[in-house]
Parts: sequence; structure tokens; C-alpha cells
Amino acid sequence: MSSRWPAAIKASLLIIFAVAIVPWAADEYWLSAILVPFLILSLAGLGLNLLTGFAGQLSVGTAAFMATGAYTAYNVASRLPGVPLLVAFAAGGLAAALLGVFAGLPSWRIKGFYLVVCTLAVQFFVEWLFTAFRWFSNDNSSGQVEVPPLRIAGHDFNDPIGHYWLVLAIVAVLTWVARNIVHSELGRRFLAVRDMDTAAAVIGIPVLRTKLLAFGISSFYCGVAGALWGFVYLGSFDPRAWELGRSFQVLFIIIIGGMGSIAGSFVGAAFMLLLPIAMSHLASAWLSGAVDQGTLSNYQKIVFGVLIIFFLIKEPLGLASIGRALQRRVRIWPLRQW
Amino acid sequence: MGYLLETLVGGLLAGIMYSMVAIGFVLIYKASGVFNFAQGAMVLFSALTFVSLIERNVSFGCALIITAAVMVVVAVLAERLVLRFLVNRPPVTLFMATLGLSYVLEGTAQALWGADVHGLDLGIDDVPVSILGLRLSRFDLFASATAAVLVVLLSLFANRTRIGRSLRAVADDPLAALSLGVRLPKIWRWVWTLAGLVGFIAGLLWGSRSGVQFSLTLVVLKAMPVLIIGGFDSIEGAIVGGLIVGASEKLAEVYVGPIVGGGIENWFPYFLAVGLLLVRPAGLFGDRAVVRV
Amino acid sequence: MSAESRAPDSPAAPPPATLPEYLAHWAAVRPRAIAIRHKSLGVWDAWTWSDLQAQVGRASATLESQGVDPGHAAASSSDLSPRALAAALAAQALSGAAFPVLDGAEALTQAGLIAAARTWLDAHGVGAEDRAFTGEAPTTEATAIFIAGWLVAGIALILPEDATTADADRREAQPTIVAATAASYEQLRQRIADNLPAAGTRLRAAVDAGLTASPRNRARRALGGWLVRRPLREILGFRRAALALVLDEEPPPVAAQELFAQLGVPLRALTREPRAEIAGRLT
Amino acid sequence: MSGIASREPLLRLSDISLSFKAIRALAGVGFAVRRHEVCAIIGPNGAGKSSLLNIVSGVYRPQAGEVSFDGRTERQLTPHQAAKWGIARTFQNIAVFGGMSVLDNVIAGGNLAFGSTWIEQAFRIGRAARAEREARERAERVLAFLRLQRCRHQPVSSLPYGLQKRVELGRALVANPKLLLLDEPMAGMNAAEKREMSEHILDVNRDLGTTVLLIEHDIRVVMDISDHVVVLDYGRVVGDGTPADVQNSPDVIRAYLGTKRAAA
Repeated sequence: MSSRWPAAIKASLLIIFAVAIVPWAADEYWLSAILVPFLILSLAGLGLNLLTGFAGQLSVGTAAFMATGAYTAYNVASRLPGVPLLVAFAAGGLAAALLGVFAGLPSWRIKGFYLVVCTLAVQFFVEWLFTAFRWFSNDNSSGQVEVPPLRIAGHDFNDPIGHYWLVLAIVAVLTWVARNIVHSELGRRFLAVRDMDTAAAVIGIPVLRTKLLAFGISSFYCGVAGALWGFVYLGSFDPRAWELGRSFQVLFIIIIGGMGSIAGSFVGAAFMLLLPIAMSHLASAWLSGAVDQGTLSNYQKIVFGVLIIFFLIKEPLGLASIGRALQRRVRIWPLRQW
Repeated sequence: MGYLLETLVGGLLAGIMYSMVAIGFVLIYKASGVFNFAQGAMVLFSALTFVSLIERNVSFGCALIITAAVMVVVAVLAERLVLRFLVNRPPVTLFMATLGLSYVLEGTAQALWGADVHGLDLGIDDVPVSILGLRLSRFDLFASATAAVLVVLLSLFANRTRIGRSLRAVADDPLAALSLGVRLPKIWRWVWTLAGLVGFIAGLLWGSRSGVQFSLTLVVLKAMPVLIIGGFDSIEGAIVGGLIVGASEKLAEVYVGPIVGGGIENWFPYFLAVGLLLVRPAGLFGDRAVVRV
Repeated sequence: MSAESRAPDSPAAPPPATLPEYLAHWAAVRPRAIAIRHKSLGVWDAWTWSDLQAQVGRASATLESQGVDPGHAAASSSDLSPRALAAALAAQALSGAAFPVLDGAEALTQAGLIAAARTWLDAHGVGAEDRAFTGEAPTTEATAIFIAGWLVAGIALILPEDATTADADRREAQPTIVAATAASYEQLRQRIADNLPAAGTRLRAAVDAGLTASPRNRARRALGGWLVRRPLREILGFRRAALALVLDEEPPPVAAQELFAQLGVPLRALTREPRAEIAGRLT
Repeated sequence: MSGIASREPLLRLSDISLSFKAIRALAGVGFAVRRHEVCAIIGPNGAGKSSLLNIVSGVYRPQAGEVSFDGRTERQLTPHQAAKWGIARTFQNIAVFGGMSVLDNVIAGGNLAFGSTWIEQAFRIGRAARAEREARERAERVLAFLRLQRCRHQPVSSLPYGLQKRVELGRALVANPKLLLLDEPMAGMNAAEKREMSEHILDVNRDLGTTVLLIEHDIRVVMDISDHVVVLDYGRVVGDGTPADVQNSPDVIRAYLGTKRAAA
């Protein structure tokens, strides 16, 4: 409806690209250092977007949910031998979802910043939990854990291309589900609660239940993303992989990419990953190593801060909305509106 | 028993430090409804600037003045380049903008002055003094004295000066104030300046206690539960909140920590705060707005 | 359907003499072919000729049962919903009256109506695969003749959901024949003019160039066709349109005629003289 | 107007009292709304009209008094409960879902009747498709009724004020409520828009038999469309009857028309 091409064609083109072209075009560095983290961060962004962009509940606890997913998946996989890897991931997602619903409970009384603070509370509690209780890291003194090899139904996914396939498959399925949700009654309820919760309540939408669903589903996505981050991208991890900074990173992804847009989560993640790389390339090309990594990371911080402010001011709906605007413009060219 | 008391008082005094940061929040929130996540970055920025000046053999007094001036510039820029364009946007958007701002400030501060830890000596050696049988940190006493002076100054400013009065007017009823010809941008520049200076003082105290380094920005996270407990829009709330957080976190650390393996001071205040939220959604001192539909 | 489509006046059966007879004819010759495609509740719905006939049957039954004066019943159907058309046809079947003509002009007889319809069909070489679109209610003589043409030729008639959505629905339907009043064409031109890039801008100059590019300048012409005329026709729902009829005696303002001529669908009069163009009657 | 007004009332409010902090909004307000009637609440600003509507729709909880609707009684009515009972409303300052399309706004209005679980929706299984289709159809009927088809897919925030009000009405109607609460449905409208809105309201009342309880300042509109007028002043009922006898009641003229003239 919104575009000239039916969604099916778009989707299939995308799949062809991701399945056929990318693995053929990309080398190992791209696969394991960019594409895999890109897909995983997109998934986390998608999760946060469902909660913040669609249901309008700002959260800075994303990293906590990711950590919960990762550690749950790890413990299931390592303590219950014989449990399929995907089941472990799912368990990670479910554990995160439970925590999410719990974190969302205060939204019964409180909104806005106050809710932000609740998610912060969860963030710190989880960081502490996995650090203080070695049990979670299999009594490893440093809290560092080694994940078991990635084998699913006898197939081995331990090389970069395998990583890519595994992550791509999971992300694709979850994106499809997210798309269904967004275009369904639940999606409408999310938007209703976001846009005008009093009116939502008056037309009979169970506001608290809707918010909790948003928290639960969102956290499930973040949990799976966390499990993938730990198992596929890092391979061995400790709680520091999921500190507050990660939460902000994911938040920035959806601010830049586009609140309330599925595509935005992916665009934002790509931007988030590629900008620093581009910057360090430029630095080494022009300044030829004059700036050390530390200074560079400071500049990156500045750039990101500026970008966030810029987007909030100029394009509150992020890169995705710019894309949509262009698309609309093309569809009614040469007219301005119709 | 004496130990308990000492812990308690020690916690209370430490809490004052939290209050110092929280006050910066409250000023901005009261006058502009902005939840300024960048407060922590301002603390770091000011402290780092000050220390670096000192290290470059600038005299103490000059360093103070220059840093203060810098903070004024920061405030003006924040208003000119950020807030001005975000007027009457949803509060959460403004919050995220300050998040961006804090990244800019942190990045700039470290790009300018480097990321390594700087020692800062205000000339108060942190020897324990004993007052009616309680052994207390002199430094904490000094800090709380500073805080007291600061609050007095602020209240004087708010009540005696014209700008202060219009500031209070805006806080009480923005629309009315505007109709009375109060210029919002000016107000915002002022409160951000004030918040910057308060942050500066907090930065000095924190810095001289734990060294001036990146982790200073984290005091913002300490201040968060303080604000929840005290309410975003009440200075006395910030003070009391700070005391409560300081005391409870010390007590918890001493009496609960060992049981669960320590390190709980990071989240314990938050749980305290959230618990309180559910009982009193506007904190102890903030007043609850009636939903208008 | 084109396989079984035959000229209405085939030797097999005596040529239909009234619109209801034409309806019966098409329902018999190609019952599965689409008679009316219309939008209701936001989705496109289609009636085959047999559906339409059944609907007319029901309508006339109710008319008789209620003992309503058919003429009146037909007259009251001044909107363009398929049901209204069916009701009108039912009324005709009962009374032999033609479509009501509310603009005061003399009511045509069935025979006159069909003759008039045949003329414009032949004049513009309308074929069985054509799909005619109109948003105008059958309240004027011209509209009545156009609607009659649909029944005589047995082509598909496309109706919008509502007068206000005609433009959007036309874009979705992309008909081969468009019929509208001079006023409607003028409104359309106005709406386009309002939404083209602001006058004086480079963009606007380019668009105008694309519209007015002369056939002599081949390259320019082609470019303009691709970048301006084709997209515009698409938006207006004229992509496939080979014929744009004016349902009025009076031609629309010159500006509108020029625009549609530039787009490659010159406005034609729905007249009884074959091949007459409004342009010919100007000055 | 609607002649078919049966005996027992659809809605009965019994000595409702409500106050925010120190301010007293309503003091022992009580009246009844009969089935199928159009009842108007009038009164000067701050008389507590909106508060009353907010109580009937469960947005505010009164400190005292109770709401009886269709035989059931609640002291602490919740919005969800009110909606379940068949009470729908529009708001004084439009409360549409600005980010959603017109169609989605109206579909959302019928959410209580939605026939599939979120699991089914998430995986496109079971009743998901059918429920969506049915909800869409219900909404489309309302769009046709209010002639909103043209802006079906536009985000509501991009529409002019008048249309937004109509969308909000549509969102309330799609649930085909027993009682429709309208808080100043014609505020900020020109004469033509007002006439159109009055038409819509009367259509709803006649064709769908919906009982209407509305707040309106334009006294002429009130007299035209309502069967029953309740006058509030300082949180008290100072008049309750047909438009005619309310118009002639002296203390109403003092309370309402008087202050109106002062205000104007």
C-alpha cells in the first residue's frame, strides 16, 4: 500500500541479497567483525524499538536484558547437556522477558524519567548479580565464561560464515514476528498507549497489560540478542560486556535509525557500527596515526553526541523517516503532494 | 552501637555529596522541566578543566574564575545550540538530548585534558576528627559545610535577586511567567549556569576525594535515586534524599552487604527509590500534578 | 472472456432493444465477465454480468412488492453505487423509462439512449476489453448516454467508493476509458497545478519542459515522457487511459484541455457526431 | 428528536462529590439520563462539567457517590470497566492517536471486540487474519458513515482540527456504545462545521439509537439537538429538565447565561 512494490517482492529481494550475495561478497573480517555484530545489534535495537519506539516506554536497561539472556543461555547450555542450542537461546530470551515484565511493573504507577530510573535500577542490579554471584559464571573466579561450541542438529556453525548463517536465520525469523506484531492489533495498542494513554484506557485497552507485554516482548528480543552476542560474537564473556554504555549504544541506534520503525533498527545499527570504522580509517588516512585510539574514541563520542542532538532536533524519527519521505516523494513525482 | 552511629553519620555526610550533584538537577528541572542527564558530565568537565589549569601552574583563584567562566559558556551554548530548538518537545526527547550533550561534554573534556587520573588537593587533609565521641571524616564535615553555604546562597539568589524571582515564577507557573514577559531562553541560560557552577563545586569535592577522572560522570547515576526520593523539583528534597541515600547505602553495605557478597551500593539506593516511587509517585517533597483531560 | 465475447448484434439472437435486454444478453453470453468493479469499505469488489442481473432481478422484485412507482424509484437513484444502478435498471425493466435526467433536459427514450450510446462507442472504437471509469452520478443526459454505452458494449464499469475518493480510486484502477464532467476535469487540472513544484523554481521549469516538449525534439520528448508525463498519468490513473470523455455539451476550460492533450489523452466530447473533438468546436 | 425514550434511566449519578487537593469540583451531583435521549450538560467554565464526564468514563474516581449504568452500580469505576459497559467518549482537547492512521485510530476504538490473541497475531496463525479483517470492516463502515474514506491512510496528526474531531467520534462509535459522551464536540468549529457535527450526532442518536450525553457551550446548538438539559454551577445541579423549562428557569439564567454575558 505504502510503496509501489508489494512487500513480498521487497522481502524476497532482501533475502536473496542476504543469503546469496553477502556471503559471497564479504570476507571473514566483514562477516565476523561487522555483519554479525550488525545483525545482533539490530536485533537488540528492534527489541528496544518495540518498547520505546512503538509502546513509548523509554528504557536504559537494554544491556541488563541482554546479559540475562546470555547468562541464562550459558547456564542452560552448560549445565543441562543435550539441550539444543536454540532452546538455550530461547530460554535466554524467556528469562530476559520475565525480568522485563518485572521491570515494567512500576509503569503501573509511574512514567517518563521515573520509569527510566526503574530500568536503571534493573541495569545495576543485573550487573551486580552476575558479578557478585560466581554461580552464574560456573564459579569462574573472574566471572569469565567460555561458551560451548555452536552445534545445531549436527551442523557446525563455528566458522565466520556459520556465525553469519546462524545469526541471520534467527534475526530474520524474529524480524518477521516483530513485523506481524507491529501490523497487528497489539501493534495498534502499543501506539495507542504511546500516543495518548488516557484515551487508550477509555476505549478499553488494558494499559498496564499492554505495557507489560511490550516490556516482555522487547526484553525477549534483547535477551536473544544478548545470547547471540555472548555465544556467537564474543565466544567468551563476562558481565562487563553489558554495562550501561551498551544500553545507551542500543538507545542511540534507535534514535538515529528511527523510533517506531523496524527498518530503522537495522539502519541505526549499521550506522552505529560503520561510523567509528569510517572515522578510524579517515584518521589513519589523513592524520596518519597522529591521533591515538583513545583520542579517537573521544572524538567518536563527540560525534555521536552531536548526531543524537542533531537527529532529535531535525529528524526525531531518524534516518528511516528520511527514507520514507524520499519514497513518498518518488511515488508522487512530479507532484509535491497528492 | 557507637559503630552503628558512626556508620550512620558517615553515611549522612557522604550523602551530602550526592545532594550536591542532585541540586544541579533540581535547578534545571524546576526551571525548564528538563531532566539533565549531562549534569554528571558537567561535574567532570568543570573538575577536569580546573585541575588541568592548576597543573599548568595557573593560580588557584584564577583557575576558579576561568573554570566558572567556562561553565557559563557551556551553559549558554547548551541553550543556544540544543534547548532552544527543543522547546515544547516531549520531556523524554529533552532527556535524550541531554544524554547526547553528556557524550559531547565527556568527549570534549577528555580530548582536551586527556583521560588519565588527576589528583586534586583542596588542602583539607582527610583526618578523622572526633566530635562527641563519634569519629568523623573532617573532609565530609567540610563538604557538608560547603553544601550548607551553597544552599543558603541559592535561596538568597532565588529570593533576593530579580532573576531569581522570575526563575521561581517560571518554576511555579511557566505560562503565567511568560505572560508576565519573562524570557525563557534567558532563564534557561541562568539555570544552566547555576547548575554548572553547582556541578563545579561538587566536582571539586568529589575530585579531591577520589581523584578527578572519568568515573566522576558516574555521580550522575548516584544522584538519580536521590532525586527520585526527594522529588525532581525540590532542593530540600535533594538534600534529604541525599542524606537518606547516603545513610541507607552505608548501612546496607555494612550490615547487608556481607551476606550477599558486597558491592550492593550501586543498586540498593535504586531499589529504595523505586520502592518509594510506588508509594509516592512524586517523591517525598515533589508535588503530584493532576491529570488534566 | 475475449474468446466468447461477440458483437451484441449477432445473428444468433435478435439484437437487444432495451438496456435490460442488453443486460440479459451479456449475462447469457459471458456471465463470468466483470460487469461492475467498485470499491466498498475500502476494498475492491466485482460483480459479474450474472451477478448484476441477479441483483436487478431482486431489485425489481422488491419494487413490485412495494408497489413503488418505478419512474419515481429510478429517479430517486441519483448516486452511483452499483445497487443504485441495479435499482435504476430494474425500474427501467418495469417501466421502460430511460435513466432519469434531472437537469431538466427532455428524457431520452430507451431507443434514443441506445442509439446515442452506439454512436460514441463506434466513434471511439471501444472494445470488449475496455474498462470505463466514472465518478459522476447518472443525473445528466450525457452521463446516462455514457452508462448506456457500458451496457451496450458489455465492457466493465469501474466505480469509485465515493465522490471524494474518485482520484485515489482511479489511480488504483487505471481504467482505459475515463468519463467526467468538464468541471471535474478542471478541478483535476487545478489540483495538479496546485501541487506541481512552485512556479519559478528550476524543478518547475524542468517539469513544464517535460510536459510541453515538442515531438520534433525526439530526445527531449522521450525524456519528458519518462520523467514527467508517464508518472503524472500514473498518479492520475490515466496510465492505460486511451479515451477521456467529457460528459457535458460545453468543453472544459482551454487550460484543462491543453494539460490532458499534453499528457497524451486529449479530452473528447461524448457527442452524437462521430469523431468530433471539442478542440474542433473551440473559438 | 428521539421519541423512543423508555422509562428506566440508562445512566444514574447519585450525589457525586469530587475534589482535587483543596478545590471542590463536584458537590453531591445527581441526575439521570434516559435511554435514547440526547442530554446536554451546560454551565459556566469551572462548573465541573468535564470532571463529571471524566467520572462517568472512569478517568476520575469520585470521593463520594456512585455511578449506575444499565442496572449495574460502581463506586470506583475504571475506564476499562466503563468501556466494557458500553460507554464511549470524546475529549475536550482532542485525544486522538496522532501517530496512527485514521483507519487504525478507528479500528483501535473497537479493540474490546477484537477476536484474536496477541500470540495468534504475532505468528499470523488461528483467528488472526479473520479478526483483523472483521475489525477493519467494522471500522470501514464507520469511516463511510462519517465520510472519512478519503483520509483513511493519513496520520491523524496531519489532519485539520475538524477532521480530527470526526476521527475521534468515529473511534468512539466503532464500539457501538450504549452511551456516548461528547466533551464540547463543537468547540472551535465554525457554523458550517457545527451544523455538520450536530447532524452527525443526531444521526447517531436516531439511526443507532445511541444515548448521548454532551457538554456544549453554544446554547443555540444545545437547544436544537438535546431532549434534556442539566445545568451545573459551582459543582451543583441548578437546573434539570427539557430545554424549554431550563431556558426559563430564573436561577439558570442567573448562573449560566449571566456569567456567559460577563465572560463574553
